[in-house]
Amino acid sequence: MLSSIIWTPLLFGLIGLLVPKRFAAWVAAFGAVITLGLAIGVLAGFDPDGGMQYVTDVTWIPGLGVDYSLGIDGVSIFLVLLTTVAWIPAICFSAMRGTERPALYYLMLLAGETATLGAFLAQDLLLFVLFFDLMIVPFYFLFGIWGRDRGGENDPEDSPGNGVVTVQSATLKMIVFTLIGSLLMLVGAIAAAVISADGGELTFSMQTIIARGLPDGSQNWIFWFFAAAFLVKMPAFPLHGWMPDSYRAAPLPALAVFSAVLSKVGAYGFLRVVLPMMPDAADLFQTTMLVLAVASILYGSAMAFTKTDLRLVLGFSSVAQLGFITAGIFAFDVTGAEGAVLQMVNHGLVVVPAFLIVAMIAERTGSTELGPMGGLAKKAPVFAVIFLIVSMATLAIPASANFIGEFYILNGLFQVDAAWAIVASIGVALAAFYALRMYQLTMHNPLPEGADSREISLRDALVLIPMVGIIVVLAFCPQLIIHGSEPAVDSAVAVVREVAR
Amino acid sequence: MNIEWFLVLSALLFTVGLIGVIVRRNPVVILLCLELMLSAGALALLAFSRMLGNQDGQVFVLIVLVVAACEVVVGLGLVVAMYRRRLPLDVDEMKELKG
Amino acid sequence: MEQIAFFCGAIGALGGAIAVVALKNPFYSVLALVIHLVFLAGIFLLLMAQFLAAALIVVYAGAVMVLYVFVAAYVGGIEEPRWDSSPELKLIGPIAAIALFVAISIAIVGSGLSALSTTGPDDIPAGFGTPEAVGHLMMEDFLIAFEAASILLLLAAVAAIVLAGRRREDPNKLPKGGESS
Amino acid sequence: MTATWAWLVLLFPLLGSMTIGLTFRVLPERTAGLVGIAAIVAAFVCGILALIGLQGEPHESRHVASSLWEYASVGGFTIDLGIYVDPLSIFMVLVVTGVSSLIHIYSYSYMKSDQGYHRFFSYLNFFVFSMLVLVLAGNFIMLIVGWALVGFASYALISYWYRRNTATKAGMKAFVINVVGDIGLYIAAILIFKNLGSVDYTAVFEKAPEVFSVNEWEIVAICLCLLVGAFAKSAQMPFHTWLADAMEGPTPVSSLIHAATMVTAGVYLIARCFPLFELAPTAADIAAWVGLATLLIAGTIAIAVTDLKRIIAYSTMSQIGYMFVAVGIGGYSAGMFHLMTHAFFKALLFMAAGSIISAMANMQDIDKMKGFRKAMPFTAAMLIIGALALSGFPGTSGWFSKDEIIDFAHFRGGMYDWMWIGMLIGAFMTAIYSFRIIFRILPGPACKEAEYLEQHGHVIHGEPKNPATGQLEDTEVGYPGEEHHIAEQAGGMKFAMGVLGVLALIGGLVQIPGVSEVITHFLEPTFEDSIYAGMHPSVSQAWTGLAEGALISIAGIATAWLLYIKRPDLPARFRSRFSAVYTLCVNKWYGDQVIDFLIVNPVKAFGRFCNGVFERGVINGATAGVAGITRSAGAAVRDMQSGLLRGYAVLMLFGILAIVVYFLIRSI
Repeated sequence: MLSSIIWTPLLFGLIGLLVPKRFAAWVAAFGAVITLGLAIGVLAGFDPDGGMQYVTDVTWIPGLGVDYSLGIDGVSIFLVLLTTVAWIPAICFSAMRGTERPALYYLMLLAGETATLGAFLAQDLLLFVLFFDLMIVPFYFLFGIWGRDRGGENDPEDSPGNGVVTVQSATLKMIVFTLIGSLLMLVGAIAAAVISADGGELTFSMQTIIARGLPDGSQNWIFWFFAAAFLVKMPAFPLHGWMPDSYRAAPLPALAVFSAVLSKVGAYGFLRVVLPMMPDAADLFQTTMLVLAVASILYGSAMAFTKTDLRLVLGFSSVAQLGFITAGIFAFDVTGAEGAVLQMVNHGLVVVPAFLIVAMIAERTGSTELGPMGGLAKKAPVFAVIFLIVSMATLAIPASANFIGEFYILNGLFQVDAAWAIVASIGVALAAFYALRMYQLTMHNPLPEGADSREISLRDALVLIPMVGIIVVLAFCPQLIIHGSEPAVDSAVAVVREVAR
Repeated sequence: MNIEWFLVLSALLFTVGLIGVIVRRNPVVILLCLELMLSAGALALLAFSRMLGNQDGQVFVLIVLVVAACEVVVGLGLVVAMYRRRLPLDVDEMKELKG
Repeated sequence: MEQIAFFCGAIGALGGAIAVVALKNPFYSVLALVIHLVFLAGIFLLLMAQFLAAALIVVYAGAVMVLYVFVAAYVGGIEEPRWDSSPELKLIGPIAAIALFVAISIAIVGSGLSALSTTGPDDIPAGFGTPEAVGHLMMEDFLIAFEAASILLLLAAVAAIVLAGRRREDPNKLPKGGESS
Repeated sequence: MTATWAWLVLLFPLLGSMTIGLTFRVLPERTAGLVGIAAIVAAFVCGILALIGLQGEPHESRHVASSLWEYASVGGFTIDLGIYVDPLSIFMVLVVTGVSSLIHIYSYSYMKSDQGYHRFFSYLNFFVFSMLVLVLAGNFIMLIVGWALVGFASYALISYWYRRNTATKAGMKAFVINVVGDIGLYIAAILIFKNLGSVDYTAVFEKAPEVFSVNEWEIVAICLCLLVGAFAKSAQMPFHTWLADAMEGPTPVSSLIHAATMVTAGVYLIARCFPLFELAPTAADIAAWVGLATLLIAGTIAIAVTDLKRIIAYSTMSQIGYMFVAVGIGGYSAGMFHLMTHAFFKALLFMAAGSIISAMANMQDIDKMKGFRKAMPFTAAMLIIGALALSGFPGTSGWFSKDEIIDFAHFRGGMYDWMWIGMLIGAFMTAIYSFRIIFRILPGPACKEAEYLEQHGHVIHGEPKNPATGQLEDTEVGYPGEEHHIAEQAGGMKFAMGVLGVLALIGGLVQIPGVSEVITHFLEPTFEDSIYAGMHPSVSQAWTGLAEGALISIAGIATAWLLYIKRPDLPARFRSRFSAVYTLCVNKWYGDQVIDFLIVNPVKAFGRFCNGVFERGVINGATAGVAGITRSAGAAVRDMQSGLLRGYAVLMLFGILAIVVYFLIRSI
């Protein structure tokens, strides 16, 4: 069952190579919908208190103790759902506009989905590392082939102060950063397996490694090897150096899923691998991680309200939000961690429509620069309202599920020390400022010359409205997610709490 | 007769061939020097074979000869092809493989 | 007696080798290699490898060298150009090669291989190195290697034909280097 | 049953907002307005039904908690989607829905020619819904939800004319300051949960006295955090700067949000959380002192500025200050009473001001207004009633309510006597600035707009200008354009003003000391556990207080008459004599500048530092460093890949040499 979820997207991507070009997009969309259907099927049979479910365990490389081992629990199921949901609008959005070399484009998108789902479902450490690394490959091509050079004198769509970014340099930075992180993580994974085996039978099964435990001293360095990979992927301050260039150069639909889902794999990794496997180290480095998280919140927010490119505003707001998520996880409090999980899903759900809206705004004003924008709301009230809802969810206005997530995170932080919560809550106020600024500078204020304020088309609305609908439904009932994930989150955090005590 | 002498001779021949490969630029001569190095290797193999009283080494040498023959055939084919295309017969001029 | 034979063979083989490297004209180099091979075959005999000595003479000095001669004659005795793209190699290469020789020699003569410094067993079985014995080995123990070698030869032959074979001349398809010389 | 009615109170405005919002393409404009009005009136009716239900209960069980479903629950931190109905919340519901109904009716006419009619009513209904969530919330999280939604709705309404840069800026300011207040509530809720294990009102108020001793630092911290929220929402110092800017919104918005409902939320919060504040008297005192400071400072500003709506806005701040003092010192029913009467007369004042502003073609400067008495007799009458009530003229509603607060402070005695004196000074100023409006606008020779109205029967055509900057407006998004011919002819406006006028006049009669203490009795079940429950001045003391208030009020009105009618040269002379004080007041005590200096500029500087220095220098430097190392390593390797065959041979040779040497060394 889980295997079919993982491989269905890739399968449809390959089918897309065979059919005529004009159908490739719809084959891809169909594949994404089927995947979502499968994920919902899993959800239907899911028992929140059942621990790891739908377990698949096939020996893969017997000599190394590597298994093709999959499983789903309360944390991963919602991230899987997020993934399968997020890909549909991205694909549909691209399908309605057409791309160059469509078959390859959708193959890459769907391969990205396969790898991401694999990372969420893998229960074998090496398999996890493998999928984690594989994720970046299709996005490297997506950014590299369908991305665009930005800045410079020949680019009227960019303000001169932003500097020049070529696709090559952007993707190179991304790859170098991610690969350094990934390689460290690979080393960490091998070390974890070897050290935990302690001369016995080598295995990469996460559960076995957790059960065997790692000695204190080893935990400390293995922790950082994993943390490096996850923090780069998020990206967290100060390892976000690759992010601005990539975000500026990337094609927006691909960027939407990249920012919405791939960043969550890092946070998920903390919850799935780092906390249970290295509880002592996690406890030891709690303060360090919280400092990084809070720095991400403040720095990301500050950058988000300074930047004038919508892509970067959203990019840095993600840095801040991921800071919240990290902080929630490293509060080692069940409310904090649950808030983090809720926030992962919420943030993903918000970012996808946000980036697609940015793409639509760019179609109307010709760029993603905030400077020459404004006044779009007049002829596009529906569009404005959709954007308003998304912006409000981004800034986690109370009554949105994002608020519950953020609130629980703050509560978790407060249990560590009030100071953390108070400093982190500055980020809430800053979020109000940058999210509203983003909305206002695009939709309100006078309409500039040459901008084409027109209502969202019906097809685009059909892409966005389901996403907005999910946001609204979750706003009324965040308990849907909390109920399903609480036991799993609790068990992940309990390990560390046990150690801390 | 001590086996060391054969081995030292083999090393000497190998060195001479190696120097030839590095110093000369005519592909034909380089191929010749490669032959030298191979024969030096063959000599060493035979010496060990003799020392251990085991004929396996001789079979190895035979295979080495076959491989050398193949290499000669392909190498000379290349030389002829270069000549046909009026390329200079100088390995330094063949730098298309540059990184 | 054996020593005298060895030294004669060694001096001949070494002289041939040096001549191969030193002679400017490739044609002469080929001839020098033939001389080298003949002396080498003699040394092979000393090591009780009669079959291989014969094969060396017949296949190598006979067949392969003829190929060399033909090619050398075909392409002509070209003098190497004066201009050297990396003269430093002329210095570094030999020095490094000699260093390698010294290292290997130390390994052979010094303590590294002292356990091996022996003349070998005296009770060599009769027929050591004869075609019969080698043939048996090849057909029994090393059959796969033998077949692989034969396939390799076949491939090499095909490759040589493809490489050197005359094809339709298409001046436009000449690589750039062809025009630049 | 009470709970069901209360839920319906919430449901109708939400439904109204959704209906208008979703059907804006098909619904005719007037119908949208009617739907909006109907929704609020229905909510008001449900509120009354809930009230009847509640009054049917015995005295001690007049509180109902009801929950729809579990909103979120993690690790024992359970949040219900719940409401809490008791006399206090029903009181607020009635004030909010009642005044809102009238404002909706007013807007129905006032916004007639506006392009965004649907949007306006959708927002307005949503605002009322949010406010009702706030007052009906059954736990602190729902309170935060309502709190923040009110902030959001306020933002939407302030920047309703969104092509005005000033309006969008003002909206942003209001929203961000409100969010800061929200954060105060977040922290408070977290602290409450940490100490009491629940965020439900009932549980919290029951447990708080057991857990906390009086003035324990944690309960003080909780109350201070609550106060941050209250100050931000109620525009008290130092969070007051957004309120005046919020006048960028259409006048009904100013009337609804910035007079009758939203800004009173802070008062309601303190009254609602009185069990906590009574455990933390320090915090309650801080609330009262801040209220006092605000009421004095806002009074001085209101005397100095000339923008009609801003004068009323500052008077709102000042009156909210009174309420803060009231609930801070334990006079809950007095505070709530003043909240109600203030809602009446302040909404009335804003409506009358809106009427005049539309007659002035959107000019708001009172220096340019004159002689509207004849041109707009009805509006003039309403304005006078509002001003009388505001200044506490004997017999009006404001007289009873304000003086009850002032009197209560005097009754508490001790340091509260200082508050008493301060509030008396404030009352004097209130009378001056209220009648400053009247005396500047109504009497005298008519200005050209008033004259035009008098002669032609409809208001003058004006260029649509931004009153703040004087720039021409982009009328496309609904800035009231040339056809904006309302003023006092419109029936809806007249009706709303008339009702409010009556209420402002006679609303005080429900609470005459010794005669009809309706409010006190009605709210008794809520506040019966209060330590101040039995404390109130005797009837004679109360009447003494009322007499003092009447004197002060009349003195203030007389002073205003002296300054603006009898000796109109006096204000200018005062201005030049005390130019420093005048500059301070007219610049609003430099509140904006101080906040800019202390908070906004440092944050912006931080942003610039991050963007300009840190990101560019450190992050990009490090990134470039990583890329540079990679690239130079690549370049080094590339140089080896010379394509030179013999070079490769030498490299191989070195490799072999290295291996041989390695083994040689190892063998030694």
